[in-house]
Amino acid sequence: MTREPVLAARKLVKRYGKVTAIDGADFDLLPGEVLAVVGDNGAGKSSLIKALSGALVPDSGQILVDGNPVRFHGPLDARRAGIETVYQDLALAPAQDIASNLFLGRERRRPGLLGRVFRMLDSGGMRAEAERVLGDLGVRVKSMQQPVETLSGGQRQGVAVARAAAFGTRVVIMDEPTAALGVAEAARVLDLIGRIRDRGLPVVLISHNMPHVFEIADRIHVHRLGKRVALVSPRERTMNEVVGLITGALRMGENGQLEEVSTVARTGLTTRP
Amino acid sequence: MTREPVLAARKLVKRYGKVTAIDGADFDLLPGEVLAVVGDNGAGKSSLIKALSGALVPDSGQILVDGNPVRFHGPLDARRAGIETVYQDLALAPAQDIASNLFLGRERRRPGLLGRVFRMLDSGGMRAEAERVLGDLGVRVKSMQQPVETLSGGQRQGVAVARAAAFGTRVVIMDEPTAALGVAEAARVLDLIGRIRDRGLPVVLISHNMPHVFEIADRIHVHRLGKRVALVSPRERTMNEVVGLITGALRMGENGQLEEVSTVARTGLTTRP
Amino acid sequence: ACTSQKAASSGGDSGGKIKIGLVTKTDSNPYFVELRESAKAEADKSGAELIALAGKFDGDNDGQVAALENLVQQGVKAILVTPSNSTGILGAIKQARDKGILVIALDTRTDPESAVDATLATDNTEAGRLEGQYVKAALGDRPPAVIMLDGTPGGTVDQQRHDGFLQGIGLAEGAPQILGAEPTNGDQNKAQQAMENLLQRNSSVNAVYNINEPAARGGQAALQARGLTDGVVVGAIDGGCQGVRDVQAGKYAVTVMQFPKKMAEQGVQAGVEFARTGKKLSGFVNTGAVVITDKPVPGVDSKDTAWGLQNCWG
Amino acid sequence: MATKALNRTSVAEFVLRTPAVGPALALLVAIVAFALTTDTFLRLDNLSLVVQQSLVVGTLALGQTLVILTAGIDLANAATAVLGTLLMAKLVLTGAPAPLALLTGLVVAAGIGAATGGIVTSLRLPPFIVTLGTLTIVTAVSRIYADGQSFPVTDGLLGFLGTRQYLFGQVEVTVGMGVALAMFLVLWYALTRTAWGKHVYAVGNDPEAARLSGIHVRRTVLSVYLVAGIVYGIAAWQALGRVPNADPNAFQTGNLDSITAVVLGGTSLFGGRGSVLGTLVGALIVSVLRSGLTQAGIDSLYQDVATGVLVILAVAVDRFSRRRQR
Amino acid sequence: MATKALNRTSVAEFVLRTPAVGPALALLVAIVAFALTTDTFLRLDNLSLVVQQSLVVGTLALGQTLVILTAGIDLANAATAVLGTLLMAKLVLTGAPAPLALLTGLVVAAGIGAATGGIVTSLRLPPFIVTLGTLTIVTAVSRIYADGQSFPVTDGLLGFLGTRQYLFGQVEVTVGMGVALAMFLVLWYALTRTAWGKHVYAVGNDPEAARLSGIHVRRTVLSVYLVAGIVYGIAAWQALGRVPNADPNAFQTGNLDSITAVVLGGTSLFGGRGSVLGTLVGALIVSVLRSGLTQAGIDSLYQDVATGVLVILAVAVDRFSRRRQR
Ligand SMILES: Nc1ncnc2c1ncn2[C@@H]1O[C@H](COP(=O)(O)OP(=O)(O)OP(=O)(O)O)[C@@H](O)[C@H]1O
Ligand SMILES: Nc1ncnc2c1ncn2[C@@H]1O[C@H](COP(=O)(O)OP(=O)(O)OP(=O)(O)O)[C@@H](O)[C@H]1O
Ligand SMILES: OC[C@H]1O[C@](O)(CO)[C@@H](O)[C@@H]1O
Ligand SMILES: [Mg+2]
Ligand SMILES: [Mg+2]
Repeated sequence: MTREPVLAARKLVKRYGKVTAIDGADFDLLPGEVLAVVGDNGAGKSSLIKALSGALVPDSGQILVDGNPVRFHGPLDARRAGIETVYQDLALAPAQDIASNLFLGRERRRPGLLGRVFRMLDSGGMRAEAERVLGDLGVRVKSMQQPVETLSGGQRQGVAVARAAAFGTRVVIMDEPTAALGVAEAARVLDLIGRIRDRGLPVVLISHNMPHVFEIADRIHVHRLGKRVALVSPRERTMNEVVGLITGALRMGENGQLEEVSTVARTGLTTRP
Repeated sequence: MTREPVLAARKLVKRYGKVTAIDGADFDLLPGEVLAVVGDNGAGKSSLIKALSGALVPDSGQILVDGNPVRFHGPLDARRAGIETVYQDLALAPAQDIASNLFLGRERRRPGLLGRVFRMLDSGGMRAEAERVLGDLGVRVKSMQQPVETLSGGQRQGVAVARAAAFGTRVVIMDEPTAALGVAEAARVLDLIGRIRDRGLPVVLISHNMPHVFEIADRIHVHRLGKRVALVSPRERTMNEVVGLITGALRMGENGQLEEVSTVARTGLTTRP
Repeated sequence: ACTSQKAASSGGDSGGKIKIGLVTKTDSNPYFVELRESAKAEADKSGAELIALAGKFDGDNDGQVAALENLVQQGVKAILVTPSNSTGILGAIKQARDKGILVIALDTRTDPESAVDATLATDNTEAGRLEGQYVKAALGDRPPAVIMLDGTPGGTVDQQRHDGFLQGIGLAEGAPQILGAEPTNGDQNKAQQAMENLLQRNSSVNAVYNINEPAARGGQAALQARGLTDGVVVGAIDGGCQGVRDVQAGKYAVTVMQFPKKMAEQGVQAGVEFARTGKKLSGFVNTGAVVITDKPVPGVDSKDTAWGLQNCWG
Repeated sequence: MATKALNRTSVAEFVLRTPAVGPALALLVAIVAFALTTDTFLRLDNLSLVVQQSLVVGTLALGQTLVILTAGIDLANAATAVLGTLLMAKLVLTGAPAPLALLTGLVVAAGIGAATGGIVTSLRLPPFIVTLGTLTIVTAVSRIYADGQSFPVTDGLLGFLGTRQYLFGQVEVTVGMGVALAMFLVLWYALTRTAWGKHVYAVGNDPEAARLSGIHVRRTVLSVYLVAGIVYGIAAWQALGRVPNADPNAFQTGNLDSITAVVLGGTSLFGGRGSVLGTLVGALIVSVLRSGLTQAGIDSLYQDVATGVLVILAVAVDRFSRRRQR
Repeated sequence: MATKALNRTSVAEFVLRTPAVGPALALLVAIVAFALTTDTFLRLDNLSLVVQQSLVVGTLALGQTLVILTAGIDLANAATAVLGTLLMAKLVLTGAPAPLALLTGLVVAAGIGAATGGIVTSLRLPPFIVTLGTLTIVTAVSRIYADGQSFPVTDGLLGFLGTRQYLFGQVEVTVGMGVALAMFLVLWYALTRTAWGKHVYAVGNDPEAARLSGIHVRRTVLSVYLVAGIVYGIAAWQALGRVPNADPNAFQTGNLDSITAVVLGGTSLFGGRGSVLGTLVGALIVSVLRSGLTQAGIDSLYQDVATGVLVILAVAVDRFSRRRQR
């Protein structure tokens, strides 16, 4: 771990009235890695990545990009820094069509005079491109002009994932990108994450799906009660151990050894194929 | 299969303009069983259960409760028939607190004069009860008076699941109830489904999570392109076979045998524990 | 009522200046602006302070009542009020008078007139009658075909002028010679639109009644657009300088001049007098109505626009 | 779950969560400002007047609050009340017994509310347009019915809400204040302590979620317009207590004025969030501004400029006090 | 995905997806009804008049549409235009060159728009209250500036939009119609063919999603109020073309009238859904109703009753034509 983290955070804090959503959290994302962030419901994972993507301004703490402290005043700042995010709530404009949503905030103009002077959008081009990236993900929809609100839950998630994948230039963050996806579609998203990594971009993946996490992640950041409680390698730990860390049944000792806190919770991971 | 289905549908059709969301679908839920409904994104699963729960009025086809044809004009009709549903979009009122949401539409009144004449709500009682059912599910939140919109994705899903579980009297339908849940919380929901079955109530579970499906389901309804294409037993089929049926790589032959249509798609189910 | 006595005496002369309140129907009509400014000027002259309030729209009795109440609280010695409705605000007026405040009605009578100490106003029925008599005479032998651009339905002044006009021209309410009547709220735009649409229905009009000059201007624009100005006798009421110029320019035949400046000045003087000496103005003071036209007709006394321009307001 | 109990902040928390705190703060600021700049504003009799002046619009605003909570809007509320005053007053003048006249006014107002609600729910039309339609219709009907006249009220029952009483020989109260208070309490109770209230909020907050939760969305909305209609009927009675004269031209800006009170009170025009307590405060803010500015000797034209600025400031105070909460 | 290509329905589909079809249908119904019941309505000169009568409110409604698309509302639009007319007319009367006067009016209107947008976005206050404040302030300023007078316009440039032309010797058109058409086309293009338009819709549809998508929400909203201000300035010019007299009392119901046109045109008051085409149709519906009812010889009070009913019917037609689509 001598490489400089692409994106890091130190002692982030965010309070909502009495609720402390981020409680002195640290975070490190290394170049080219897929970092899984796991944790209980309400652990503060979404809050953490919202802070990292500028969607939320932390009360205190520091965010570093390539080692340099930055202050994001809004999602646009993070986006300008090349950080692209799939939010858990998807952040789509329901009444607008798929292509419009995919290019929302960075629409493409027609070449030449029409675009430069009359600022005319290249609607056809964007539609074709939208069709292509959704096709890559195996998300099939009737028409690019269907309003997003008429899509199924999984189709909507596909649109949000496709958007982040298409535009990230430094970091791609995905908050539970496969939660609503079918088996084949989820597999395609894992493939996609792999391909993004191959392009040299690091990916932050929040997921409750341990098989997915263990299939794709290079490192696992375990979040609990608003802070990072462990940073482990999927090659060195079992799913049950990670689940133990998530639930608090296990604890990371001083020496990097796992210590038992109480009996391991039932994981629900037993399969009967 | 000589038992009368509790809830059934014949040749349901629902069109949205050009899109046919339900395309002549059949459905059967037997007493006391957990029936998993699986299928690709956009296959029409949510549309199907919306029809079964009165949230959507089909263009044609028939719905039967205990063998008797019924027409649901709204969710209230289905609810009155004892059918309780967790919708994929959760159907919570974001600005209202957890207890209010849990009891929305069937608030409890104070006993005695206050309740009968002044129709005063038993707010304390409802709050206590809400705390109890959420506790059972292991969904931990700061206070029952927190508005739902301030909950994390998983916490919100927990509220919706708790609501259906607490009130179903004939059938409980859950559309991807564990999609946003953590490992431990999802396990608790599976437990809960088991307990509902033990109470004698049949459960319809829509899920993309094959391990979950194979852990809990008695039968699996495979939905594809708007209709049921197979009804299989998890004891007789493997996950890969079911995934094949979902993606269309496999097909249910006339004789109940599986036929190959093309190569099996990558499932993403390989684990590296 | 003991508290009220205290109120009137304690808050009254905090600044030493005599305070007089003015409550008009609205702040918008140029006529009420004239009332306000003349009153201000007169108050300045006599070292008094004038607080000018108004309803939000013609008919805002509730707003006028609140204005009266707040003026009483403020400690004014006299209140000049242009009641939107002749009976609407009598309660508030009574309360003010009970506290020893002189209340004078301007422009519009109260009903009964004894509800206020005094009234300074145009005789609006008379003003309407003059407008009607002039139009009738100007038409000569031609049978009247009248369009009426009214003010606010149910308004006191509206009713009085409307009825007066019909008396003057010699028509009964609802007579077939009346081609149409539309409310304009004294708003030029509404008047134009009303006239345009009435003309689409029937363009054989030869006489137009207007509640006031803003209405007349709107109706005139519509007539002009249809090229109908020639044979039509248009009458108005107000006598604002712009109205007189319009008459001079031949845009309409006649306007009946009112004297808001007189009302305001005499009102303020009465208030100051009352504060200094306790002497109350009383009764109805007709501030007069003068027919202004450059085409005089027999049987109707009138002045020409030259006189009008010297005596107009605004 | 990542939470920390900071018990010392819980009182502040409670205060801040009460939805009307922001508006109340704005009201307080205004009162203090006028108390300092004028020597008449803070007198008991003046404060009593301020309350009396807010009664009609405040009552209209209570009904409006219900409608706005369902994400609707009512442009016809003041027109409905005006028709109510005309019916009450004209019937008595034409010889009907006062209780009957009063009842007729209330019933007709309730009927207009029910009809509006019926159209909104059965045809699913936007309330803005429906109530714009009823506004136009009801206003015209009022004028036709009044036939160019206004009707003075001398009857004791019709004017009853204007009856003045002195408490402790000092504080002037009117029966209308008592009625307004009672109405506020009933609505506050119904909105916060009954299932109906929960449904009203839910329907305005997310109608689809409410429907899927098995709430009778239409029935709830219909009931809201009906109750609002009754409230407007009471506003008519309040109006006769204030101005004993039924005038078809009155309260032309009552719809906007009442919406203003509701929004100043912190209720969202998008539905599902707000309170009747806030509305009362909002109605008072408007009266306080008008009275205070007059006490300060400012003409109504300049009062308008000041009121415009102050109204914006009042919501700004509200927003800032709430933002701190987040 | 469960879909079926039913190509024969695609023309019908296209027609139904065009958002202004419902309102257009309502307009058509009204025109046909009046054509059948009166013999003056369908005359070319009358139709031309109907269009002329809708110009000012229609222009105000175009600006209002932009604001409403962002889930805002503008109560001050007509007041802004009125101040514009006063500035233009009074400046010319006091000797300023007409182009300068015109420009001043436009710039001040734009400035008011920008200030409104600035307050809405920087303090995040509800547009209803902010524009209510500006309405009050701007109206008072107009009255103070006009000082009780209205200002006749004789200047050719100021009255230019009222200039009449005859096409084919029959059809009376005015320059104002051309300007309105041009403005509509520009806004239609900007809303549907540029990124700005997409952002306007997104911001109104779901502001949080827009923010997370990296849209400059504030800048977009601000630009909308600015553009709307410019449109109101043009409405002022239109007004002088229609009525060559600047009157501080004009267009007092212009705000509600313009909102009515927008809502009749099918745009949602909750933002994010609607079109300027619908607004044009909505503005025409209002003019057609008023003109047609007058042609039918109905007195104004009964016209109001009929207008109320017909406005509700018009949205009902719209809703039903859209429901069939689902
Ligand atoms: N209101 C609507 N208008 C148009 N199309 C719709 C509408 N609702 C659903 N659809 C379409 O119907 C199809 C079925 O949607 P549905 O939500 O039932 O799928 P699903 O099987 O639940 O998918 P998922 O697993 O992603 O939740 C999709 O193609 C969707 O785009
Ligand atoms: N606006 C808010 N106001 C109050 N509390 C909030 C708010 N947003 C989040 N919280 C609380 O902060 C905590 C962390 O929420 P967060 O969404 O970050 O959790 P998460 O780890 O993403 O959970 P999940 O896996 O369920 O998505 C939760 O207890 C939640 O209730
Ligand atoms: O609308 C009626 C009002 O208009 C005036 O004529 C002024 O223009 C007033 O005298 C009258 O009160
Ligand atoms: Mg989360
Ligand atoms: Mg679904």
